Amino acid sequence: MELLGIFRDVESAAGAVERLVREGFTEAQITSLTSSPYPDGVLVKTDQRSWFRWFTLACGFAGAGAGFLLAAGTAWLYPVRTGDKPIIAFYPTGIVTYELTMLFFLVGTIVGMFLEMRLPPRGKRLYAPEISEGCIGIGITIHAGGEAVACGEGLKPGECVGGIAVLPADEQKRRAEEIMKEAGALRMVTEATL
Amino acid sequence: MEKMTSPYRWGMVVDLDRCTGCGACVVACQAENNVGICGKREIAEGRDMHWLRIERFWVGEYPNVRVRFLPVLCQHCHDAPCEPVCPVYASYHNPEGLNGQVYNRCVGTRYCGNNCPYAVRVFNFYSHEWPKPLDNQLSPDITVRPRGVMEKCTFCIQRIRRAREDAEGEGRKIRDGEVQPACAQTCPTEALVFGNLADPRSRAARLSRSPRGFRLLEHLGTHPSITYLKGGGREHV
Amino acid sequence: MKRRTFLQLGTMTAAASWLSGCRSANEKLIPYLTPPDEGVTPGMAVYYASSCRFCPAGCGILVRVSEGRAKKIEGNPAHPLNRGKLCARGQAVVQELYHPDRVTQPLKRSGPRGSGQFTRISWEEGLALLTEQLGKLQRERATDRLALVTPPLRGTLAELAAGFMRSFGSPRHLSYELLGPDWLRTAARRSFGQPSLPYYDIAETRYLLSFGADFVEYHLSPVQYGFAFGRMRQGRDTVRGHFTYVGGRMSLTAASADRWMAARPGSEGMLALGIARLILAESLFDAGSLTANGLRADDLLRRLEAYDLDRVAHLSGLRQDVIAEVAREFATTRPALAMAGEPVAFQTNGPDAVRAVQLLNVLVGNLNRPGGIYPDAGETTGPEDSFAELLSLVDRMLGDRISVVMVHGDPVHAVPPATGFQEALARVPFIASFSSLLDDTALQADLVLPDHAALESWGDVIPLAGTREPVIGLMQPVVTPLYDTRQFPEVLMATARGLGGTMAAAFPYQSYLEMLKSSIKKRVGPAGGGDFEVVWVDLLRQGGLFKANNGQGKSLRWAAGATLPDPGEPRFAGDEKQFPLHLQVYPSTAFLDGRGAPLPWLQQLPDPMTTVVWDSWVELNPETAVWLGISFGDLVEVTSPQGSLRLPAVIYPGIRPDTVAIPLGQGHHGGGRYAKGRGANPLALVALMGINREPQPAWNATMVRVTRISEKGELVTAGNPQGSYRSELIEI
Amino acid sequence: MKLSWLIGALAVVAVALFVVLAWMYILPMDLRDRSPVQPIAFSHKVHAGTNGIQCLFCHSSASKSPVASIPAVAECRACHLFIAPDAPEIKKLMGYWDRKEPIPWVRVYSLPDFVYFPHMMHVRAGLGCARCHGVVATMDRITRSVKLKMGWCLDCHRKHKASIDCWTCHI
Amino acid sequence: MSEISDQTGRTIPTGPTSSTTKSATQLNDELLSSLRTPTWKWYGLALFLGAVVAWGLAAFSYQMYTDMSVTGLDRPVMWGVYIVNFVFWIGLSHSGTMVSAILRLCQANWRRPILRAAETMTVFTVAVGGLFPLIHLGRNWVFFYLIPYPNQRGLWPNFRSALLWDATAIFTYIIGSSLFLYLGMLPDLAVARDRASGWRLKLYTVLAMGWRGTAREWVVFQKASTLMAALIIPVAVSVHSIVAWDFAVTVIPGWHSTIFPPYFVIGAIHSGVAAVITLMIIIRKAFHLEEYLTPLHFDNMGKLQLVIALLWSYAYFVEVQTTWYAHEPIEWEVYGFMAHKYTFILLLMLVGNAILPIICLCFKRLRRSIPVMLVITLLINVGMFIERFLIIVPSLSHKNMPFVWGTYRPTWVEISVTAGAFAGFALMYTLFAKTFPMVATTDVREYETQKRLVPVGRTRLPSLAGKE
Repeated sequence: MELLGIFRDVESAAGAVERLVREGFTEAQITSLTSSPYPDGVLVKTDQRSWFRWFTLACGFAGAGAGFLLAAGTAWLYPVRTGDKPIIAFYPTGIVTYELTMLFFLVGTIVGMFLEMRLPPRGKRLYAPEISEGCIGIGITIHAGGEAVACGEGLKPGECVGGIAVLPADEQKRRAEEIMKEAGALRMVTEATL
Repeated sequence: MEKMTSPYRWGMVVDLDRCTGCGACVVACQAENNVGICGKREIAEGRDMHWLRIERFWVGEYPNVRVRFLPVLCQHCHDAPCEPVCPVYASYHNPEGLNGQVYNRCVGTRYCGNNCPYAVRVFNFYSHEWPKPLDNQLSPDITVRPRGVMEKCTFCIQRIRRAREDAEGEGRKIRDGEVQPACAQTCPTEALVFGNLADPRSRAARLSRSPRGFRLLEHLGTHPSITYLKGGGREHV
Repeated sequence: MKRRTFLQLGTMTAAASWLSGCRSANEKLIPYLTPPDEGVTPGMAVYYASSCRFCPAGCGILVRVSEGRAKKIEGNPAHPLNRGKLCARGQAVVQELYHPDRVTQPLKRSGPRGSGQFTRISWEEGLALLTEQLGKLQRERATDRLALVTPPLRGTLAELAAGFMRSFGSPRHLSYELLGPDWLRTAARRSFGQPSLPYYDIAETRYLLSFGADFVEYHLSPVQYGFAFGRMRQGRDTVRGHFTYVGGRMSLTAASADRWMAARPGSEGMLALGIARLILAESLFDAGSLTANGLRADDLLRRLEAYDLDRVAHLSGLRQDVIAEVAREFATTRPALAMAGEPVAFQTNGPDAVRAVQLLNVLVGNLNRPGGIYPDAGETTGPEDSFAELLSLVDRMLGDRISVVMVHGDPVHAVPPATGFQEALARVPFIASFSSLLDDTALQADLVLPDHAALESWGDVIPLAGTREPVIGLMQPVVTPLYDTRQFPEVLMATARGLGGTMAAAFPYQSYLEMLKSSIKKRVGPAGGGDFEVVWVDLLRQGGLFKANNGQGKSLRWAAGATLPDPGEPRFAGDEKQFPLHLQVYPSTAFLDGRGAPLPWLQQLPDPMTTVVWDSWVELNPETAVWLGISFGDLVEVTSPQGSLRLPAVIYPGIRPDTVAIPLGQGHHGGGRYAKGRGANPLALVALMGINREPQPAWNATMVRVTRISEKGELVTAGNPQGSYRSELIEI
Repeated sequence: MKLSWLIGALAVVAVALFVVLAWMYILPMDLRDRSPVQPIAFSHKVHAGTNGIQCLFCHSSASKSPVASIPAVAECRACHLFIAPDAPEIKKLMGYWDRKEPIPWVRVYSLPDFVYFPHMMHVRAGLGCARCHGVVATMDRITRSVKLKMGWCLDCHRKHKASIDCWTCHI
Repeated sequence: MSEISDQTGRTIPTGPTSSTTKSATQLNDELLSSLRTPTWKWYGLALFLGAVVAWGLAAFSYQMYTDMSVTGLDRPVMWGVYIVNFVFWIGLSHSGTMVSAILRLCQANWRRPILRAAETMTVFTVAVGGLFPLIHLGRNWVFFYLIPYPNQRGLWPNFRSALLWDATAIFTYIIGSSLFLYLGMLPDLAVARDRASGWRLKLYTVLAMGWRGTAREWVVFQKASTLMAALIIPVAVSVHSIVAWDFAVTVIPGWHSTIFPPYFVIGAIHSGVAAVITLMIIIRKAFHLEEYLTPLHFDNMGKLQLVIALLWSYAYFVEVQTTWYAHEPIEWEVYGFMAHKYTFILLLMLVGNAILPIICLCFKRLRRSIPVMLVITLLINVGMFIERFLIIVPSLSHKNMPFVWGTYRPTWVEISVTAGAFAGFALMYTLFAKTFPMVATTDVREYETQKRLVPVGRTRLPSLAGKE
């Protein structure tokens, strides 16, 4: 279950986040929807680590292989008899390998980025067009109620559930809505539109 | 040339002391190889199709003026600048040391033509026509090149091929002098000598070792298959 | 959708790859109706031996024929003259066969002369027209009103033509060719007592001194002499023959020389005598030779006193030390050989200048020696003064004493208008031409009876010169005739039959082939033995009759009582003030006197010296050009007392500043699409010399002036004019 | 909804790409009739199959010339003067002979003119005719059984260690 | 107008424009103004450009239908205006992406309004440039021989050829720069999506890929942007190095030169930066972005241009003086021929590329004058076109064999195709500008947010300093 509050400005949105956290929602449950980026911590704190660059690197290796195969492999598999001259050319293979490595790096970056962002999404999600006009959306993911409070050392923020999680989901939602309204939310979005 | 995979390495010797510049080779080449007939306009535009040309240079001033003739045809370089630049292998090196050109593969980038320091590659800017019945003269052994491809001297590969077929049929190698390109065949002064350079006893190989020998634009490191023998002219008997 | 439509609509890519590959889908495969001859394998070329009759040299050729089409002409290695080599012109002859503008059947003129309007007629009609004209002359008992104009003929064709004219009763057979070696024969007769042409053993000589003998381009037997020249240069292990060329213009031959002596036009003979005098004075001569030729050194020296170095240097415009050096080199290098050629001969002092050069050969003793000069073993017969015959024919034509002219060849283009030939020909009521192209002469003709192309013809070709053994080359048709044409001799025979009576009786042969065979049979003699048919096939296969050396009997010797050559100072047409420049007219390397102009390969062949293509030009020394304000490619007007021409200028460093030169060969009004309207014919400028005295074919004795017209010469050269001076960039 | 659009579009692109690639793979196209109707219903099945006439008997220059050659009309006639002279197709043949016309056979196997294919070298190498021409002895009307594509030639040349120098076949 | 320095030492203006902050909607309105319904002027322009493109296409079709003889090419000069165009366009493409990437990496804030214009330019100039090698083929219809793909011929292209390196590099570059453009545009597409309707909505919805702007998305996005920027720079350098290798790896006097790759790259950036400035001026005018593209931007770009002009002059000097010093006959012949035959355009090039920009761009007043900048940048590109011409044509005209020297003069066909290319680029640009946000809205707004000043002690500091 998700909930999205729309705020006019950063200050009120940040206030809402603060209150939500105080209420017992974890940072991992809260996200901000903005049309221009804010440094981490201005609104919410998120996990700054990302893995897509490993994916990029893997793609780069694949690209190097592809480039080498394209330049050297085809020449070797489909040789043109070139009068006692070497079939595979050294420098050109390097150049083609380089270019294809870069190509795969670039494509890998974009693909990896989208994979990590999980875009495009599989279903519809909460959104409000005002966000593009400078409004700030504060989204909160509400877990099914009754789960144990567990936010220990060995857990990643995503796995950690705040103290409020023991309450039933509806109750969580009500409270969150209330907090956001208090903080100055213009409206609440509960229906997935995007 | 690390290892020889062919018993032949074709080459030519051009004796500039014998060459009189008469032009017989030029016509022989054109006749043998279906080279297009270029009108005045085409040549005025610099689109002459001759595969073999005789360059004429004036040296000195009247009355001590001299003329140098230099027959220039494809040098069949062993490190040919035209070969690596062709993106489609239309220009390639043949196991017999020839610099090949495959017309139907050519896409017409003209890169080889630019990179040939000898400017012996000619491009079919026009689709050449042979008004009937002049087309009867076209040799069936060679493709009539379409427009948009590069063409050049092949050392009359069709003759070499036929000689090889004959020799293979008889289970022997091609004999020295058995095959000659049209230009060497017709040269009245025998200034052009063609032969197998891999056979050190062939006439061409012997002549190519002459102390008079030099290669055209040798400093470029193209290692041509054609050896020029210095022309006389200034020295006396 | 039909398949075919689909093919037409095919994508661009596919369509284009078809274009470059095969043009249509499922083309037809046409087999023979009957199996081809023995020895002919489909898909494999066959070589037929024949002979080239394009120029008088008469080389042996092999024609590659594939699927019934002549593909390429190569030299016949078995032929003693050219040994498998061939010149540019000879190889282009295949284009004469396949020329797109050939006359495909007899034509009758339907418009005014020169308009090119003709009606196609059948051979029956054509022959009937000719026979009717000739019959009329016979009936009117005016058989001498028939004239036959041909180039000099040799062999069976000469017999046939002579027989035809003799039996018809007309002595007016003119065998004229602009470049005919009449004067060489004349000179030989005056010096050696026999009119034979010389055979120069260039291959074995060590010092070659050529006075305008352009043996690389056209002189006597270019392929044979070219071959010999190669031998002379690099064919021997230790000796490299030296070559000095004397002439006002650096010809293609001169370009191969080690030394070029730009002697003033007309002074060559005097220069030769100057050299002779120096050799005599310094006792460098071959005493044995002088004795053998009945000459005495002191006597000679005394009589050549006038040609002292000072005067000769002044006359020729050369430096004394150079002349002396050449003289000493020539005399001290044995064997040494002196030759004389057309630019020397076509002067008012031509024959004597040629004799002066031959005297040099006598002095250094190289008559009948290896590396020297021999009498040619070929036929000695030939016109010695065809020019006089030409002028007399012109006279008769102008006097309306000629009613029918039969012309083979293209004299309208190749005879200088100064002789009045063209004008006179126009007065002749009936002209029959045998040209296979509508050349300048055929355009004037009333009737065109097209000859076969050379590769469709039978014939024998006797080389003009250049052998020590008599040689008869044979021509055989290598392809079936393309069109409804007939060979010239066949037409003559058919006409004779048509005229009946004694004429028909003069030719008892069914065909020219039969006559040719009987004539060859006579020449083979009993030596051939056995069945002549077998011998004949052998001869055809070989390319001709190449006899073993039996020309040893003949030799050259200074004739007793022969006068000493006395060239005297040359005379020139045109006032020197008004016309300050000498005009030299020379046969183009590609076209000769113009017969090569219809062939596109030759048009496209860059002139070796100027690299000009598809055009004619005038050559000017750079100095002269600066003086006249002319630059490369400008359109200039060349004016002589005879006329004027406009053509582009070529700056030519290898010509005397007081001389300009124009190549022959272009300026056709007809001759097919490739020759028509291209360039200019310099013969229009040439003046006739010696009108009051004995007229002379002194084609190089005209003076001209040159003026600049505009910069639009539309000159096209294969080589870059600036780059042609930059040989240092390629280090040659 | 938009995801399905995306997937649909991608699928279309993929299919188009595949078609284009497949088309490009086989370029240049050969759309000539594989089994054209001939002017005379000559049956190789009868001649080569039933009667067992050797290929080289009729296509005699295949062993000595680049082209295999088709027998001249006179050669066909020579046999058929005695064999089945009354059959309607033979009558047609005789008709050609009487009119002195060659028979306009339709080409089945043809290579573009930039390809040089010497029959004699292949016959000399002991390659059976059927290798390229199919089992002609079973065909009434000749059908082209192979595509005559460059890759196909190259494969065979590689397999048999024949020259794969470009100039072996092209010029 | 006062200025203060931010943390990274760059100056940021604190003029009147920045003190009053606009609302996001206002910003969006202004920055996305290009997406509004076109006016008749726009249609007129598009129609005109379309007509020129059609004319160019017609000229090309004519060339394909007849043969290459309709060009001015001949035996020694086998490459002409088409290849000049190729090098020119690929060169232009450089600054777009590269300038944008470098500035992004340096976090130069003034980059923000011009990013999109520059990146778009890259994509379209590469697209146009990449066409020229195909246009110039003698047999365009067998272009597929150049593509490495499995085929029935059993034959692959020759990777020894610099043209194949070109092909791979350009392919990489066009894909890379398109992705780079797309990546930068992703948040803007979301903004556009939220304000669009009809077909635009559908288009932007698909292209925005469901972007919502969550904090996590922004984190990944910014990392990806940085990584892309870092990766695209070596590609850009390699592309023009390879274009230079087309010439440098040959044996042609005047081409065979080791300085070529850096020289080409510098030249490319030179023309590219100039083109970016030209485009900035045009966009500024066309979309009324005077507030976002301030003289400051031109000042900064002018400084960049000045540095590159100096670099270019240095590279040119190095190239000429080494040739002059060695005085190799044929090389010197080529120079002599060029200076003699093409004196006027050579001088024009030197003035346009070096003298004029170096002199003018030293002065702040001139750098900030938009008409002056327009003239200078246009002249630079004229100069760079000439420079490419003077590299390609004279070298080929006077190659090693003096006997076959020649000349070259483009024909109407080549000129038409060139005109078509320019119009094609402009047309694509125009269409793109009407379809996609032409100014990096998000980036500008991010900066607007960052530069909001808050009072600290006696001064005012940006509310949000740049990250890191």
